[in-house]
Amino acid sequence: MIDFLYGAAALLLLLTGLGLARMMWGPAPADRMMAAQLLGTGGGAIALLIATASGITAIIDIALVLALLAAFAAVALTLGEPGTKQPDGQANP
Amino acid sequence: MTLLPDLALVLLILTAAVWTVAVRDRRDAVIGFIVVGLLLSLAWVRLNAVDVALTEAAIGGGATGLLLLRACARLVPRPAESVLPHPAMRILTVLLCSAIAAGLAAIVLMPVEPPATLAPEAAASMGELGLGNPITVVLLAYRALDTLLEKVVLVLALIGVWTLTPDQFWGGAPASLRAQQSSGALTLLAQVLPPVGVVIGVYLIWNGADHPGGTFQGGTVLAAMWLLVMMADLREPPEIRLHSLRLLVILGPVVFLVAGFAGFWIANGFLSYPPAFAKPIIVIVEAALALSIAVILGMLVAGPAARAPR
Amino acid sequence: MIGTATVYGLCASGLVAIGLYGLVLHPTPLRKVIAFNLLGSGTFVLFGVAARRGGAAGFLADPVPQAMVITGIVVAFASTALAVALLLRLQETGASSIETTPPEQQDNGAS
Amino acid sequence: MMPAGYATSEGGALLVIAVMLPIVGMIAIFALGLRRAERIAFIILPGGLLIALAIAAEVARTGAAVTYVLGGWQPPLGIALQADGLSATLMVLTALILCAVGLFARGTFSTPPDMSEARRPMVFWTLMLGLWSALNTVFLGQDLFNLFVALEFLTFSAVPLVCLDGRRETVQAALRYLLFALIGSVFYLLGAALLYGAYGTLDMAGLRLQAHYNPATSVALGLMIVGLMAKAALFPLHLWLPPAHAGAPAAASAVLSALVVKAPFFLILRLWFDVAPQPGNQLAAQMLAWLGIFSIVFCSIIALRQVRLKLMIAYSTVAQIGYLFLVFPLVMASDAPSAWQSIGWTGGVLQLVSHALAKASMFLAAGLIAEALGHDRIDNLNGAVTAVPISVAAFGLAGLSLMGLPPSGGFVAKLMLLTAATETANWWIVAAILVGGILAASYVFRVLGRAMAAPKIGFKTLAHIPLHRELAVLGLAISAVVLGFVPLQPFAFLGIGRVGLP
Amino acid sequence: MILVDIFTMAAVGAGMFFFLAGTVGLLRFPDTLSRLHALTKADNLGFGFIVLGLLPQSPDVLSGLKLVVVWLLVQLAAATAGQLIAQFVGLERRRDPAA
Repeated sequence: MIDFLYGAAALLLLLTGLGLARMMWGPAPADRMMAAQLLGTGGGAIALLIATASGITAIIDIALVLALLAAFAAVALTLGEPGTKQPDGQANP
Repeated sequence: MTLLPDLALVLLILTAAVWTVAVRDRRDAVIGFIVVGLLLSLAWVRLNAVDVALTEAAIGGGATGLLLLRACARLVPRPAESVLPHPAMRILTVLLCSAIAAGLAAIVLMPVEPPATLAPEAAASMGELGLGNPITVVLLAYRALDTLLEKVVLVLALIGVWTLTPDQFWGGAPASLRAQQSSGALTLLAQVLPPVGVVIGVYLIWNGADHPGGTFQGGTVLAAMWLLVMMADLREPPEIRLHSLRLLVILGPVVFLVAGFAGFWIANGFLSYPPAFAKPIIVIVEAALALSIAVILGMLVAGPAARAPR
Repeated sequence: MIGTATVYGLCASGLVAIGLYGLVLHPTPLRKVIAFNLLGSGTFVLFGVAARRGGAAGFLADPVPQAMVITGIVVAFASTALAVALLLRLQETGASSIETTPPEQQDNGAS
Repeated sequence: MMPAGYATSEGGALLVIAVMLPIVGMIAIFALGLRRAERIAFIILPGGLLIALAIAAEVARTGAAVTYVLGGWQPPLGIALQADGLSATLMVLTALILCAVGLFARGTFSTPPDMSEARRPMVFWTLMLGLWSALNTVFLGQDLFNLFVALEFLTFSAVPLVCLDGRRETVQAALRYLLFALIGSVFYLLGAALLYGAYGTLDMAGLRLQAHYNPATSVALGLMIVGLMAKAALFPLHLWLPPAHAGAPAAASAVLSALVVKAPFFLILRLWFDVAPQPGNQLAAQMLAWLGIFSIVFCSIIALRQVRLKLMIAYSTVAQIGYLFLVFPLVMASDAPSAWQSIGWTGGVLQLVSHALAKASMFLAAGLIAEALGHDRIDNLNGAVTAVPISVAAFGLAGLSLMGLPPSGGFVAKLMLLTAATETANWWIVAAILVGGILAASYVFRVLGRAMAAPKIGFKTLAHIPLHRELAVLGLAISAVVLGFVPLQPFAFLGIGRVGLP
Repeated sequence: MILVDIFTMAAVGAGMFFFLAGTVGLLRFPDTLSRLHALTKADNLGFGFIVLGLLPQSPDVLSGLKLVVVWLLVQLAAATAGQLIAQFVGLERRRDPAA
């Protein structure tokens, strides 16, 4: 069982790693952000698998934090962009 | 055989890092950096450093990523980036970097036997304090001075950021963190997530005495929740002249200092704790520190004041 | 015999080299700051390797370097925040800054 | 693990107070500063000076280092603070300069009556106190990671001071300073990681007992020293310093040039003599000295060509830092029974102290001249002597130390270095000291010549400078001169508590 | 006991399958929005199945509870991030129709 879980974690790492190709190819920032997103959730899943396999329950907390902050980068991506209305109401060139 | 996953993870980290440095667009570089941070938190799990993994997950994925993406959004013109320096300079740098990497790798490949460690010493004295998490014990007892000074460094960093306030805005509020267009999804997230996040943050702080977690991880999660609320435009960043804000910033260092000086009377000197009360004192100090960290991190991301005080 | 720790030690060496390369060669401050963070991460992983190798007395890893890394990460974040604030301010002060004293004529290139 | 054996000594609590008192003041200003920033600072300043003097007195009285083990946790697990003769000297020096600078800044960074709090006073006084605590920690720390935190503490106090007035060049200078300092810190930390991996301790005394030459130790020390060199602005890593030190307000420049760059040098000294396996590496010592020689010659020439007074003084700082790095080969080649009894060591420390006093005085004098004349272009300094005579006199007196002319601390220091270099047949160093003196004389006299010249027609003073500010400047310059009357031999005090001495 | 392990293997395997599908979608689909769609769906299901599979293995109630919370948080994050990224794509398109 333990080997299976570790194996699953390794396989999942490989899968999310493949997702990194999308980060490099892009072409839009959104595509790259998706790869990061995949890594956030995939990383959480990997942490859960390792936590169960190793019996170190504290590793679940890492998944907890990763999941809690999973949407953060995506939110930050939509922060005031150049070329649009800035928060203070001054348009940028 | 069992090393293969580790090798794969290392390969991914290095690939993402190379891409981060090589990519042309600065925002892409930030995304690459966030990815490196996420992968690194897995690496820390493999290094059996769960506390560090938690810190990396909270900082790399959350706070630093947000800080850098916000910077990207505010840097208005996008000049032609990666103007390559002179080839000779590049070759020289490559040589220098390779030499340093080779030196480090060579040392890493020749581990000392038996491994150098302070783990036995750390374990031997833990019993006196009644805490279960050795890292918390190192941070708040054995090496409490480092932690205290580091918190002062955070306060100084905040003062440093505030120094950059234009004089006419001194005392006012930092620029809003609002996203460029309002979105129902974001508002919903900012309403649902913070209560959960606060519980998780408090859990990490409380749990940190005996299990992985602690002040900084919990404080960062709290800061992240506050920042989320600000990004969804449910709250504005506070004015930097506010007394309550200032008091929250110094709360942690002050409680730590008081506990430290109290050691002169109730134990044997600065930053020493009487064994019977060590745990409650440390938990109180941690709670105060976490609150201050949350406020400082939030204000560090928010930046210098950009509006005159009302 | 190469162990887990060694693999990450090599990872640390690589991160240090990549970060240093970016820090020295990137002309724009934001990219330098990102590279600095990579360099810092490499340094921290090196501490992690020492910690993992030093696991003893019932601890899977030596707690002392781990605590140092946590302190280091906090400091690195503070540095990043200050650097970002400085580079944003540098942009704001562009050409239209109101100068209280005569401009310095000496300006040794851009950072 | 060899026990390092620290024990809290009588008066050890003073060390804790020396580190914490400025922090308490800083926090108080931050929280309730509002209008009280200056008043709080003026409680802390004399208090800190008294503490530093008390520590020095304790070291002198007991003839041994004063030690404090924090929380009772024995290093290497815990952290100890220790003041030996050298640290006590530097702490007193720091306290004196900060008090003088405080006196100088009094009134200039006060909050205008119509505001509840202003940016500049709040930032200036909190950072100044932060700086003080950071410097004391650097001088007292015995643990390499604790010292890393102290160095970062120092950086975070110093960088914002550079861009206090918010002009573009100063922000740029601050950013560049920060980036250099960060590279330096990371290199230092890399070295610390390697040392921990090799020896399982970062306590200096523990390392001294265990360290031996192997690749890990050599690479670690090399990385740490290079990192500290970047922070100390040794040629060719000095590019950040001149714009940063010239851009800061005069009071801050004085502290940055006099004290802040000395902290990383102090750590190089400690790494070299207290951590590295002895005897040190001859090649490395020669390399450091050569970089010092380049600093002296190149930066003095650049200083000579500056148009603005503050930039000239800043380049002079880089040159004067160069002298400090001459110490390594001189001490190694000396036949004194221990490093601390060699004349090269004493000369180096005296150079550090006298440059600190002289340079602080010079920057402050330059600040007053700029305030009085409204600019600091060297070619237009005519009439400065009528506007701020005391400051010009202080500038001249401080200049003696830089040139190495008697009577001045700089003279004694350079004479000692020269003697040590001649004794050990380091002729390039002899040449560099002589050439550096001539170059320093040229740039100092260039300024004095202008400042003494008759004012142009229509000359008028822009600002009246209160006497206490000029006296603070003169006081520092006179201290630098008084150092010139110390005997030309190693002082026992500087050796107290050092390894290898009874 | 064996039954529980078989359940875990099956569920985790299913989860892996959906992650695989998500990754393939991310890599192979022609445009940003369809990639996003594939990713969010697959991610969610994949994570859900993995949590489902791990639940019976959790040593105590708190850990099990945390697993469920993690899953809920991932759901929320994926939904929000998906929407925000889609919005962002729309915004970029409007600004630069050529892209």
